[in-house]
Amino acid sequence: AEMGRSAKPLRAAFSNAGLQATWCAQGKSAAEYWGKLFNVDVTWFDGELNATRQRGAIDNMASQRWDFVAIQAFGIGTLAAPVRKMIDAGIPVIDLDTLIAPLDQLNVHSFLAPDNEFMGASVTEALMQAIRGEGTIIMTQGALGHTGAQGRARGFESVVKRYPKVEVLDTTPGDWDVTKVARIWDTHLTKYPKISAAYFHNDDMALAAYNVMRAKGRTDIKIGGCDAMPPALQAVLDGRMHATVRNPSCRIHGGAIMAGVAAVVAGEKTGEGGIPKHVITDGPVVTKDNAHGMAWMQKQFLI
Amino acid sequence: MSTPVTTVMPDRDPLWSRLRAQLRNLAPFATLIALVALFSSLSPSFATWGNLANILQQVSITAIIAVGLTFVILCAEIDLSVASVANATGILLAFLTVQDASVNIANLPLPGGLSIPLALAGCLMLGAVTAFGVTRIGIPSFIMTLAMLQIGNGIGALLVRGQIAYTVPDLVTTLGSGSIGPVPWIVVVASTVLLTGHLVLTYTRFGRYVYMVGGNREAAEHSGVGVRAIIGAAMLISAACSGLAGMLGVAYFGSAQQNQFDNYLLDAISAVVVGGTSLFGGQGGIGNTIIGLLVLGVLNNGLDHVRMDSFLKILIRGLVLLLALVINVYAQRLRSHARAAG
Amino acid sequence: MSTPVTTVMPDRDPLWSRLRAQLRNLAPFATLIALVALFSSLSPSFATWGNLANILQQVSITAIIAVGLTFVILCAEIDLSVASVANATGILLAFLTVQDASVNIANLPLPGGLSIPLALAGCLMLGAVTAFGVTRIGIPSFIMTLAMLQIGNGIGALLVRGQIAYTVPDLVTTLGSGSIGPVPWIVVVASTVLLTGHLVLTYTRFGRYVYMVGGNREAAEHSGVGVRAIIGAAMLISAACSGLAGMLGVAYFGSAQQNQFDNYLLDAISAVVVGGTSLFGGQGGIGNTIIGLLVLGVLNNGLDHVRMDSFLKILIRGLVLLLALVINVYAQRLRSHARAAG
Amino acid sequence: MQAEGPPLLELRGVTKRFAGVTALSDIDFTLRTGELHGLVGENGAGKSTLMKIIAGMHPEYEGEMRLAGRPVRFRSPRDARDAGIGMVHQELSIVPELSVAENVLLGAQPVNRLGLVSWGAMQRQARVQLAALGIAVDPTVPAGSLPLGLQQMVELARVVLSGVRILILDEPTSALSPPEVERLFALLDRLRTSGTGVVFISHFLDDILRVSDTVTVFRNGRRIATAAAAKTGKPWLIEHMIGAGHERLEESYTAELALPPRPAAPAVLEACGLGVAGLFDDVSFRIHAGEVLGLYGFMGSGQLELARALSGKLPLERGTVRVDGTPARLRGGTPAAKRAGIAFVPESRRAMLFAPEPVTRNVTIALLERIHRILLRPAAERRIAEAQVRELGIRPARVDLPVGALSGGNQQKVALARWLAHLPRVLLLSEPTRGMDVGAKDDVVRIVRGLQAQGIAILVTSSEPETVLSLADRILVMRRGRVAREFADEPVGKDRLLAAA
Ligand SMILES: Nc1ncnc2c1ncn2[C@@H]1O[C@H](COP(=O)(O)OP(=O)(O)OP(=O)(O)O)[C@@H](O)[C@H]1O
Ligand SMILES: Nc1ncnc2c1ncn2[C@@H]1O[C@H](COP(=O)(O)OP(=O)(O)OP(=O)(O)O)[C@@H](O)[C@H]1O
Ligand SMILES: [Mg+2]
Ligand SMILES: [Mg+2]
Repeated sequence: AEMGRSAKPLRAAFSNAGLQATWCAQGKSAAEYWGKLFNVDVTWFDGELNATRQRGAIDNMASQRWDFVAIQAFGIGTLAAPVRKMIDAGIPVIDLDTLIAPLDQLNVHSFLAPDNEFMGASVTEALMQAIRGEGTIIMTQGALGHTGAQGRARGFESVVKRYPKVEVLDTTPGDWDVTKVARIWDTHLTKYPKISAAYFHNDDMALAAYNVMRAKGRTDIKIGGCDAMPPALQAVLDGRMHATVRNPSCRIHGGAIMAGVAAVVAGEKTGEGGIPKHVITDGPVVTKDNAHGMAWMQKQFLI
Repeated sequence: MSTPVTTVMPDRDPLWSRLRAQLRNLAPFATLIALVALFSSLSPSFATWGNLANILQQVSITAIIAVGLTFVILCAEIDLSVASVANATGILLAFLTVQDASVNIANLPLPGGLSIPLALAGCLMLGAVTAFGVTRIGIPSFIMTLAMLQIGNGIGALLVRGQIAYTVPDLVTTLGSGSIGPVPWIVVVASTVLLTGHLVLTYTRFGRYVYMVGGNREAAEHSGVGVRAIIGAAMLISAACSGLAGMLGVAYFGSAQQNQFDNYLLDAISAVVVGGTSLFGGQGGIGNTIIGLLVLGVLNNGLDHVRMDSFLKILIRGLVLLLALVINVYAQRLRSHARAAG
Repeated sequence: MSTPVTTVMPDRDPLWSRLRAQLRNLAPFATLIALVALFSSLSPSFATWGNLANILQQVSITAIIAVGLTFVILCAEIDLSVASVANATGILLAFLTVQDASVNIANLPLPGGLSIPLALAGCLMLGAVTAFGVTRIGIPSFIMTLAMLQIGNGIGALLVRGQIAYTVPDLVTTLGSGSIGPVPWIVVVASTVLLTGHLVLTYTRFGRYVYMVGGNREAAEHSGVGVRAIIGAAMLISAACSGLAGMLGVAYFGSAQQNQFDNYLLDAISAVVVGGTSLFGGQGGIGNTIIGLLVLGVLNNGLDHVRMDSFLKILIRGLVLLLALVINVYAQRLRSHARAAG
Repeated sequence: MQAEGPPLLELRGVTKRFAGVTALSDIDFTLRTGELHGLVGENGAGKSTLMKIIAGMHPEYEGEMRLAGRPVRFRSPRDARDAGIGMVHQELSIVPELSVAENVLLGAQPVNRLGLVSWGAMQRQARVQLAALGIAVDPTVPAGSLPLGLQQMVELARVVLSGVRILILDEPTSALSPPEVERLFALLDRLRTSGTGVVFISHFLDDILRVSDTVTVFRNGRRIATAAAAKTGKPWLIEHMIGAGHERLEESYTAELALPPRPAAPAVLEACGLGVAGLFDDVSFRIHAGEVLGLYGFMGSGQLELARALSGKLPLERGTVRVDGTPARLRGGTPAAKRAGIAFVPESRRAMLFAPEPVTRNVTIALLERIHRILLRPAAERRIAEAQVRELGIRPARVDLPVGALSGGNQQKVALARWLAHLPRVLLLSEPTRGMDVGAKDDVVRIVRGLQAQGIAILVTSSEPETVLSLADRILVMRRGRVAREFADEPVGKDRLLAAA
């Protein structure tokens, strides 16, 4: 369908898991940036990394009129009722990053999300190359209930399986909590004299663990992360991290603006002939080679 | 014995002195009115029927938890485990219900609605442990329920194992997320619980004992009131209310998962104390809790209707809470002055 | 004067009765020994020097917060805002420091170490608000600090705006994450704070006043102790300790972000009460807090060393906490029996 | 004794109002150097309030205060202490968790050159101060572990020997044993010679007359009279305290009275071999219908704990209790005791009343289940409360007033009313007249006589001989947790009781 700036100003409501998370905060900036270009006025409903608060916010969102809506759920399934109400009212709802509810249960306009399994696999693969397929590795998972974490863990395992000389030492979850990660890594470093590589389900945890490693003089561990936010790019550039993979916040949030404008202005349909029900928005693995370019693209809210 | 030289006199000015005596209750009410007026003037979408329904629905779960907590706080105890018990009960209910094939939990589905009484029994058991610890072992409720908070979280985690369960028995689904006409069932349930709590506290012997135990534990004991039984019962009521809230909450949110209810702890405590029930026991009641619930409900909801820096909202919520507390304290002081002068 | 006729006989067996009198302190100590024995037998990597350093380092931040909290709890008050104040202070410090270009915060970098005194002033200001609310307005500390918890979170959110800041002044970086020889600086700082806290509580008039205020507020008042000043000072000390912990924590974890310190509230309270300091004030001290810190530190760390279902760990931690509390209560009861019989 | 020293403290026109209640109006009061000034008055007359003003606890008042000629106005207790004024309060103020030494030096812990608390000096100093009062206790034990009487002595040691120029003692002797009182008086005598001005408040008029140089009488917040103690006497004091109607009261203060012969009534309460480790042991007695048994002993002799144990508050370790021949299972606490027909009125008002609640609720709390098993019946409650208020002459006669707003004597009556509306089989009265003025004491005597006539068994425990003597038909004396002697059907006086204790 034809795309472009909307002639009349559109009102859109956005909500993501919680602005405490850098990834979400960057998404907000991207949505607002692209919204301005496309003449969309974005109203934000913060999920506060809290299922109840986000539900309250989405209830309030659903009691108002919007041209379109984009939501990343903090707790899967918790937002289904008010989202259904908006869909029934004919508002295009774009689902970001995490399922609001299983796709067959909720008729969202489109689901824009990266493939977590792919992200987990590709970074793990990069780590395997770095240690030449031999040695020991630790995975520090996100919260076990998080679908993203579950996907990344699956990707990790699918790759590790192919390297028989690599031993997985530990997969204790860090729950996205940097204080817990620091504690777990204290123990890992004491318990395991030789760790070749470590894969973290996000960069924040990776950087927190790096701090512990540096304090204990164990900077030889190859670190892989996920998200590729600017501080992680910096870490990749100066060698603290080996690799990370871009979870393209700007692409997802900016994409939601474009999908919404197309739906409202050009009447783009959902599914066949229009926007696919499920759009995979993967980003690349980031190493020293492409980190600079990645940083530039993020500054332009492109990825 | 001496001859009766005195006669029993009625109050001199019943209306005015009654009003003054109600100051403690009026202050939160005034806060509520002020907030409603403020948000109505700031946003056209706030003062609508649809949004009123929203607010009521949003405070329903907190309300059910807060009823139990009101009993506990009136006894001059505290229950920090309410949210955790709610969470564990909701998860237990889902654990005992047949789940969709996509859900990957080694659960124990039971036929029919059998999971409902079992989940309730589960939360009552947690309540009984708390009651035992507080009244028999003599652990202060603050730390006993702190431990129970972690135990509740542990049970929830162990059952749901990081997964999300979606299905609960139909009855619970209806009560948690259905409506009768325009009125959500959950609002009906919450109102019923609030009303029952009020009736019990105001019109039953047990309710009177709750106030007396909170007002002066030693005096209650010396009057032959079974203080430990009353406190234990309050703890059980609190667990039952939390359990009910947890079950309905799972239906309301459409899912059962770990840590889902975490912020209900602060919300419920805030509702009770903002409403003017004293943390030192013996003063307040469900009426106060209702006002407190509405103050917080309006505040949370209203801030979403106002265009405002998302990061500023958290601070503003804290400041309004503080303001409500300050007003409460001053109103109470005025009231006790009024009483001393009366 | 006449010869003394009212004589309380000195204890018959001083050693044994002294031991019994120390039961309250011995119980948490026994719990600690039991935990150490348990984990040592379960994992070879637990009882190593390296891991001892880990444990000490891991409890350091909690320890600094717990020192301030010990003052507050000894006064029979509570401070629920410690973690939030720590978080806000850490964020404020980073906000006032030059950040890396990759960090996208509209901050106000100050030259040199000027941000350190300013951040400290910030947390003291929060403490002053709490102290004012509790001692002047008369809001119970439980709800006053509940409101301050939210205000602290609000300030943190407003400053860091969802970003993560990484840089703090060099001095703080060194103290938070550097080492002198094999000893991490943060352990040195925490030990200094603990020692200072102990000395202040034991050997200064102010410290003794803290015990008096907590033990019998009226008696303290009658003896000319400025009760409100003491409570206010305890609140300020708590805020200062939290602020220090927040600043070092940011250096320790290498980042400043929202909600980073949330766990420290329950951890610090648990450490103080598990150590045997009474929530009703007047009993306990830094010695108890140290034991409490080690019990929790060993528990958290030890569970990491044991290969065990992650979901079960949460429950086990809760159960061990409850067990420690039960032992505490019984030990105390035994002790008061010993006292009554002595 | 003569007190002609220069004025140490002068109060002129002091008035104090509490939100509508005038507690003191236009008080003039002078304390001279080396004078021991006795202060008496009914409950609520304003004695403590005036002393609290002097000790800096009520900074808001009208009128002026001069210390050694210079006008002063204290903003806090600290100001008053700094000016050399010390006060022992009516309510015990000990910090139970802290050591005896620290309690003796509370708020004035000795410090060394570095400004740090010196524990050694503290213990030495505490020992000296305690020895001056004739007590030798280990200064390192927690003060809360001492018997009540010793705790009171610790508090006395703190204030009396802190080197103050003006010493205020507000009913300091109510928890002391007679030898302890004697030692206190001897000490006061020494202080007086060294120039300290002492104000001594007590409801024991004999004590007042014995030790004071000057006495002042308060009534309804006014100073009624001041005179040299030598020129007054007990009748004079009572007359000025009470005003009209004092003649009847004076009669009840006979020195020796004959206990009546034992009535041939059935035993209601039978206690056999009662014991709680460390408190009392091997206590057996019976109380018959319509009989008042007095249980006398010094503070800490175990009689108060015995009453608590009978009420179910303190678990009994040994022995059996029967009410009307049926064993009472006291393990279930106070509710079980209540079911067995035992009612208890403890010694402290704070421990029996719900201060912010109206009189009605305070009266009916113990009989709600008789009105209705589950529901409340406010109208019935009100009727019951009104009947009691009328019966006992509680003033003001309003059942909706918070009980905390009543004067002390009336509060005590409300506490009694609770059990009168629902007569138990056994009534345990612990220190029923402690801290009460002569008029209120007389009311209690008459209420107890009325109950006796209705055939219930009454146990009165007290450490005041007067209380037991004025109420009991038969007296048991306890010493160190055991029954030392029984007085029945024979003449008995204060001195014989004391000798037995
Ligand atoms: N803080 C207060 N607030 C209100 N009223 C008070 C307060 N303190 C005392 N009063 C009132 O002042 C009056 C005088 O009380 P005060 O304690 O001085 O009496 P008292 O002579 O010491 O009596 P007692 O012999 O019972 O100790 C009483 O009516 C009392 O209720
Ligand atoms: N704190 C208070 N608030 C309100 N009213 C009070 C307060 N204290 C005392 N009163 C009232 O002041 C009046 C005088 O009290 P006061 O203590 O002088 O009584 P009283 O005649 O001495 O009684 P009693 O002999 O029983 O002690 C009483 O009506 C009492 O109810
Ligand atoms: Mg009187
Ligand atoms: Mg008095």
